[in-house]
Amino acid sequence: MRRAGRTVGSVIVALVLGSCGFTGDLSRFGDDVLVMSNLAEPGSLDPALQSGVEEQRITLALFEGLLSYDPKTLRPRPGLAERWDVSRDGKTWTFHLRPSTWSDGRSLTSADFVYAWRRVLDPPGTHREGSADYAVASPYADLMDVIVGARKYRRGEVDDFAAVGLATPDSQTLEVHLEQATPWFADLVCFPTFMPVPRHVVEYERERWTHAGVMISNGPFVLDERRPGAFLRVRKNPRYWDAETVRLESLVYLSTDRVDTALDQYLAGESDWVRGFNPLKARAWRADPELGRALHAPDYLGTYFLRFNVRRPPLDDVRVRQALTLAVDREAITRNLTAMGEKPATGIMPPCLVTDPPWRSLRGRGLDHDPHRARALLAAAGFPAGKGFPLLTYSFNSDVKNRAIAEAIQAMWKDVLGIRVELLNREKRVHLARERAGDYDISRGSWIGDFNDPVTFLDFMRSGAGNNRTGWSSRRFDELLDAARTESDSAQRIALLQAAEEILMVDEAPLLPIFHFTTAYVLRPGRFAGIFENARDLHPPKFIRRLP
Amino acid sequence: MSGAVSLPIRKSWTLRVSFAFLLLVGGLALATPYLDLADPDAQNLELGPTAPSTEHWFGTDPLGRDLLSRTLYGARISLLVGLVGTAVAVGIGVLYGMLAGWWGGRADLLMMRVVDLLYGLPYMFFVIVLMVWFGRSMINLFIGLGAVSWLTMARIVRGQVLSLRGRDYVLAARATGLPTRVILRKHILPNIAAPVLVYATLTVPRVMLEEAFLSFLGLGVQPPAASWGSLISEGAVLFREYPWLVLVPGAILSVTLLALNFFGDGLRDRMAAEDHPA
Amino acid sequence: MLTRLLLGVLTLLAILVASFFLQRIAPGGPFDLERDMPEAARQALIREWGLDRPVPEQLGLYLKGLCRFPPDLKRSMVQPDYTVWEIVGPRLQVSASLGFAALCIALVLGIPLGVLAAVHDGKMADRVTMLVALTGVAVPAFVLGPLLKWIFALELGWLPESRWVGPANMVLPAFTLAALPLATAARLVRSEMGTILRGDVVRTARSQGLSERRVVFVHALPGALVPVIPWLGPATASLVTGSVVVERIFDIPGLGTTFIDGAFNRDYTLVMGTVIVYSILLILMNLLTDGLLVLLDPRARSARS
Amino acid sequence: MSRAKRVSAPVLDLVWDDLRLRFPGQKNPVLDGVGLRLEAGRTLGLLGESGSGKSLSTLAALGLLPRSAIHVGGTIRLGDTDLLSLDARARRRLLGATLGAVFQDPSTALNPYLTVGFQMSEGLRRIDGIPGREAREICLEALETCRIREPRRALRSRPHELSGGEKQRVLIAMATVRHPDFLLADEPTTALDVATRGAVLEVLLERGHDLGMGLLLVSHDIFLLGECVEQMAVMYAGRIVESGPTRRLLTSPRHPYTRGLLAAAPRLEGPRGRLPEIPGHPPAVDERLPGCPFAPRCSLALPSCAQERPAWVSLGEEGGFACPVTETEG
Repeated sequence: MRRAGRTVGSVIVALVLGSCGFTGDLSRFGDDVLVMSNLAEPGSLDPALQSGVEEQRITLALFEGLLSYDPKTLRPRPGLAERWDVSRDGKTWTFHLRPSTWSDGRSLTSADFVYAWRRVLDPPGTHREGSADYAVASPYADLMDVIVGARKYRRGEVDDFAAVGLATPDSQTLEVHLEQATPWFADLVCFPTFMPVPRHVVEYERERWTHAGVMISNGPFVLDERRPGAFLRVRKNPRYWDAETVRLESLVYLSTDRVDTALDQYLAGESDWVRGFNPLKARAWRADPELGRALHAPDYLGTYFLRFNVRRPPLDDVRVRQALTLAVDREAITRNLTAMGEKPATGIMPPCLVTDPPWRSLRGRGLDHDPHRARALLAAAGFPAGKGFPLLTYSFNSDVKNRAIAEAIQAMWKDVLGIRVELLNREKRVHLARERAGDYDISRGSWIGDFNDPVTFLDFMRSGAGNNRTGWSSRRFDELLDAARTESDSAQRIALLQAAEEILMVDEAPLLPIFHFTTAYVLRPGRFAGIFENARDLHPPKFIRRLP
Repeated sequence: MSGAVSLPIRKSWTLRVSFAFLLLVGGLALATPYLDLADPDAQNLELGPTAPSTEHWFGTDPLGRDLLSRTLYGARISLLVGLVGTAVAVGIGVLYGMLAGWWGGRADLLMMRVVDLLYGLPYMFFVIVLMVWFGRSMINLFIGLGAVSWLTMARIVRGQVLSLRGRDYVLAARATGLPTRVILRKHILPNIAAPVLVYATLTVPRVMLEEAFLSFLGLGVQPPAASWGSLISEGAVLFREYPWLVLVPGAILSVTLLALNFFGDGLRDRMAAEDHPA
Repeated sequence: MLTRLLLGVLTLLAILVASFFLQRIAPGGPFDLERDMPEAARQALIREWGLDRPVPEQLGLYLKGLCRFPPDLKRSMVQPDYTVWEIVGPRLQVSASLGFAALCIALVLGIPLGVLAAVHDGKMADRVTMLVALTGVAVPAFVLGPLLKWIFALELGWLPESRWVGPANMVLPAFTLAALPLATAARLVRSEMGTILRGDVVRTARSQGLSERRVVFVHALPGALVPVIPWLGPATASLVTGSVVVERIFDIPGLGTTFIDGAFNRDYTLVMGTVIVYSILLILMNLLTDGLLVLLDPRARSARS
Repeated sequence: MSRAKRVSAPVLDLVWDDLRLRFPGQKNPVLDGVGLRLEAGRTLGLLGESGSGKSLSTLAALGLLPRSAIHVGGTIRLGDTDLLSLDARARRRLLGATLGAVFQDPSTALNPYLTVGFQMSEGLRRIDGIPGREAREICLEALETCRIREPRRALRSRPHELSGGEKQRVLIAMATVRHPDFLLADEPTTALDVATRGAVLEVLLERGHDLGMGLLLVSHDIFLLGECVEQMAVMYAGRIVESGPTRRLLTSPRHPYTRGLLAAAPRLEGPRGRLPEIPGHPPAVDERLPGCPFAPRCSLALPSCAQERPAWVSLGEEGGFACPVTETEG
């Protein structure tokens, strides 16, 4: 009787606990597990739909493209393509696939790539003969614009996919025709947007195809479990072509989106790797030897800047923009405020960008901190000592760092130029929508390189480009970029691009560069190998192993 | 919620102590601009965060700003939000409650049913939505917080009016044909002033708490201005590293809320005692 | 009861319409990104979601979807891998269990605290008890939460720091969340209990020679609980709001953060889904407490019959 | 079983001796020397206006005074036991078993959340340890003797399902279900409809008589008491001003206050018309004079009345009174 009662009791307890929605213990794959605070809930696991780094981190585990990143240098190395040829004019790339399979055993062919790329390019909402069963609105579809005919096709100006420069001579070969020689194309095909998707699952399961238990992928890991808002877990894919290189049994991505909570989780031993840091804590962490060793901050391929809305006076006056730029002591900001080893910026190009020949920084010859010149320029523009300068607003999206920087710059402008600006703390989507609509005076922005080439840091400021948002345009700037596009000599090309940067960041100054990013992260020292500091914060999980 | 319950405070010393404390806080808040304090927004990036010391009594934040000065200036904003938010709540609540009580009957039934229903809604969500979608201006803050705090006030006023309506002098005033507006203003309003005032003192801490709550979600006042709530929420994430950043303003906010609650409850108990002498 | 139900449905509808219009008036949309997506894709998404149509028409379509069985809450706009229900469902489980645990703590501790205070009316025990209870009113959750976490998780290491792995993860957040309703419950019970203990019912019971414990718990307590019941509805509402803070501090995959993040991300469908779930929950809770009151309070029952 | 034991025990009188009580914040005592004797098996009426202290005197015997009340002096004795010095436990043992009580307002005295049966049988079950079924029978019997119609239904019902008169009869049954030696009834009919008062009073007296209880009936109505009780005591401003056999008090009252009450009360027989009222009203506790508290309203008062506390004039079997003026009359 008593035993029966106890049984009933434990059943009830089990039922109650079962309905609480607990996630359960995450590490059920032994010791070779890496728990990472990913700091965001992934939007979609569909490679075509990705737009954020947190998704890319997961995609690098689940999928592999034609080429893949070297964990140290991030140079493209063979992925699904065991080798590739580039034609002499640099316009035709031929990828030779190795035999490989999806995680369900079905073999993966060049047709899978054509399907995946077509899915990215198909204008969403239209259904064309022979097109993918359902089209997606890929936020990075424009990366494919380098392929012949891709831009016209995705904009719906051409209906025939045959016009797009893709060919599959056989099931193991993919031929890509580019508009121009594009040296960074090898880099591009490592990007999620270019990764293959399993047509047999995608078309059958449609939007559900990324759910755990349904999803089929081709990377070193496969999706094991997914709890929105809590975590995502992948486990080793035994069918991966290079499975023996893969050492981790499983990877857990915690969705914890508040960096401070994630840091607490690290301190409590609940996570080993936090993909971010709160710079306000830097002093305290650095003061602690153990924590200081865990804190990394390599340079990152990105720049933090302010946009000036040049449609609005007095910001239409280049002298005002230059004065505002010159007045900001960017060293003080990076030294004391961001404090994670960021480099103060004079140009848009981050110093960690590798070019051949090396990029000549604008530092020392651009609009560096210079209060005297700033005051002189402002006076020349008709506002001596800031007199008569209208009250401008400085909008930024709510974030501790943005806020601290805004407050610092506000104070600097007041001290140096005697002008007042009003801070407008807006929630992210509002901030972005207003910025897009040109409804701002001064607005915080940033640009992260899509690939390792200077073009990515200049193209977005072309006249009328969607990400320009300042209303600024310069024929000369556009022409220089166009010239660089067709220039095949590397040194010449870099010279043209440097001239463009000078126009953008010195002569015209529609952007006020503050600093070049670093990516701060916290990694438990001495526990993992195969994680290297690099400029894009990309760490292919394939090469990570746990130290004994 | 706190409106319906009472505290064990019948001795008036708690009333006096809390009143003195509130007076002190209010006085300091008013006098802040005239005190010889560090500029609350003046950054000292080299200095960074320092623990409380003789130079900075409350310490400094990661931007090297003096926390004492920021706390005092924060008091101005927190109290302002609390008072104006309460004023909005009182305005809506008194009007609504008075009309419901005066009209009585079906209108009253309907209006009170509406209040009942609104009671059960996660009202703060609407404030959040308001602040997220329409910008976090002070005006929105006042309106939002006031709009969610009027329900209990309306109930109390309605009850009072309902009982006053039958009093002789009100009946007499009605008999002389005075317009409703005048009766409400001259005869009803002065008589409900006391309970309204008491409940208002209990609303202030709630509004302040709600503002702090919004600040925690990043929806409070605009930088560089800081309320206690935003100071606490900034400090809360730095708890391990720089504990004074949350402990100091947290303690001050808590004690002030406690004092306001004590004060309001004390007032109510005293009033109840006057209503029903033992 | 039927009119109450009808009123509940009407309220739900009003909330739906209001939230729908509010979020469409608000600036910013789900497809505004830091790095613009191609204009063609953007336009296509806007068309696909019908965001280019007049708002009333959008509302009509949405309501039509709701009338289906099972109701169609649509797909999340920002997390397109999932339907709204697939996101909200598991999170509702988490939030509901957390809220329920907090409510239990609030009642299980708050009621005895209130009783204790009332029994020792005016004495030290009363004051101490009520001061403890009052901290719940005066110490906001976002101060209490980190404090508890710091003490019990990081310093003492007794409890997990955050996340929602198992029952142990429930303890700190539930107590943090319970602080405010606990204080309120204690104050409600104390006040009502005080009145009852001075009243006739207790005098009769005492004149029977019953033990003080029996007088307090059998004769006084049921009456003292009466004001607690109608408070349960608003209390649930406050738990719901309070849980946003607690979910953030303890990194719990609950409904509150879903709502806030949804609002921030302009995930229209997700916000609507969350609003619907919350509203239904609260309306049900209010109906339930009404029913409970009628069931428990013989006076209310006789007033009705 | 236990009841049988108690019946055989010697029954003692309940005596209030010079009981004085004070409340904090008041300088004068609210009870200022109350002396009463409730003899076993007899009936005593306690007469007084509201605020005179008659309820407090009753509650003091039951140990149910407000917590703030301060015992200044005097005793309430049951035999040799001083009830006021008993600890809570010992006093509780007396309640219900030796002392029963019925209060004024039956509408609030019963617990609305519990069934009548539960409340009635609680003492039997919890204290006397009588099994539920048997306790129920005892309750049924008590309800029957208290003339409750359908006693079985009454046991099952909750208080709000009963009428006011029924409630008070239930309370009488409840107070006497454990056959106490004394029943203290504080204005048991005041809150009832005039129509039911008589019946309830009848039940009360009958029940008291049947069980051989000493009955203290507290009332402000001199004629009601006059019809029911053997002995009567008149209270004014915290003091007993006159006591004695009912007949004596009604026919030859000695204290001017008693006389005033008699004159002011409406009679069924006799001439209708405006009744002579006692002018003024009873003083608040702190307005009481050091001498006779009735002096300001007394037509016979001498200047010294206000200052000197009147001595108790004993009339032996005929009771006594406290008035120096009328002392000389007889």
